[in-house]
Amino acid sequence: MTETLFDIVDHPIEVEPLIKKVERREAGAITTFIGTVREWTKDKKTVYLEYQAYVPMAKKMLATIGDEIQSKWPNTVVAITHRIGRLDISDVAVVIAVSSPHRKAAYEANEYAIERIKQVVPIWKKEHWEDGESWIGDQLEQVPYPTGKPKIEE
Amino acid sequence: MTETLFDIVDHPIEVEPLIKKVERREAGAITTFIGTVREWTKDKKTVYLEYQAYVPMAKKMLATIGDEIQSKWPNTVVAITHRIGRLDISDVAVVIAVSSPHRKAAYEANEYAIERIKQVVPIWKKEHWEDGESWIGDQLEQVPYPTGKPKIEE
Amino acid sequence: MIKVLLFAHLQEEVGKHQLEVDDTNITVRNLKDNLQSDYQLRQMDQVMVSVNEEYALEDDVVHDGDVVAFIPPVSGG
Amino acid sequence: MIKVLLFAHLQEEVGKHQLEVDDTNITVRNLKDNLQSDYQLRQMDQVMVSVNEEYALEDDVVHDGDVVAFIPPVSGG
Repeated sequence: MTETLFDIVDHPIEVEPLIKKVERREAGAITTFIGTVREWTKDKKTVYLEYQAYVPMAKKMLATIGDEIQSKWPNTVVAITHRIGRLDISDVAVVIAVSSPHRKAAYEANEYAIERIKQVVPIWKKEHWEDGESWIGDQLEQVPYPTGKPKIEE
Repeated sequence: MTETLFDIVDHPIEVEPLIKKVERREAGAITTFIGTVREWTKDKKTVYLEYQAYVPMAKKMLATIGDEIQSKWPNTVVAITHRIGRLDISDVAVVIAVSSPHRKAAYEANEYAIERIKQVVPIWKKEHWEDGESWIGDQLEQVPYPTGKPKIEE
Repeated sequence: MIKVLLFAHLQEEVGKHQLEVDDTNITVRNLKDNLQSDYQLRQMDQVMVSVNEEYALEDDVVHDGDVVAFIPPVSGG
Repeated sequence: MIKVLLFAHLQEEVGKHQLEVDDTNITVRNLKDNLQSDYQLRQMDQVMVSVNEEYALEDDVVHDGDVVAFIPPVSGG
């Protein structure tokens, strides 16, 4: 494969190239998810975000999510690119593209991908508000991993 | 509104302009659905497709679907463009873009839109195979409308 | 006069994409029946009808100047 | 020697993004405990550990030359 389906980049992400990566004659449906920087979270106003990643492991984990999807939804193709560094409001943080012969799998696999990214991919977000800043750990609000590591499907 | 959110066109559809139509500072998630012409349906090989629409009514019905989505998933923005005319394999027939503060609504509203398009929007597809051609009526395989018209939510 | 629009296989079976009908104050049902018998069309049960770009019921009455469309099962997307 | 990578708030609390540890054949749990006491870190229960870019268990043993990363709850997407 000359192009990588799973990438971490430090520049703006374009959606069309990801669509191209998953396009094929068997596909009848392509779904994309575009995660953008939202200005307001409840009553807190975000000024900008900073994303950090453990890049080589993050790429591996994205590919692992791709493998999980392949086994759950056969005959799908997935591409994911996540951006790191400073992002302003409305900037694109992540794009997920899934192609499939039929639409149901394209929706389901896409949603699965974003849920898994938020669980297992070593990427961190620092929120910068007008009156402060903080690293965000989504999982602090969730069930801790009983085994000390997230469940990775083989 | 200077740009139209619901359109029927007879030229190739680009995805990025639809994303731009729904982008906004409140959005944290944008989903797109891209319906492409699939080569194989079961064991039948499609050579090309021809789409026909009752254009003014089709635009109205797309806008009606937009209204339905607004009432089911408040604070979403939806844009839909459907192409008509001759389409070859892998050509894009329809693009649906939905933005929302949170991802769940963006996925759900998007899937709702394509299901509704297949039920109520006056657009028809003629399949051209190597050995013949036929207008396709998806709904022939579905439950007929007991009231003689599809259910339109007010 | 009522303008009648035809699409997809109906257009091909009738050989026209548009008809003009002199009847007025006719129900959707009767208009459909007339079209079916005039052109010996296959079963029309699944064909919906719109009047002035809105889906109509079988009992709705069509008036002079209305635009009626016969809408076979749709297959967009 | 073990190379230890730090991210997010851990990087800021420790003041470095990378450490070198002389211990070898040490469990992930012990490595975590040492880091916590050496740098007086807040609770580490939620912090995961990877060894050579794979998530590791608390009882896994880290060897000379391994690359360990302390992974606070992730928040990508």
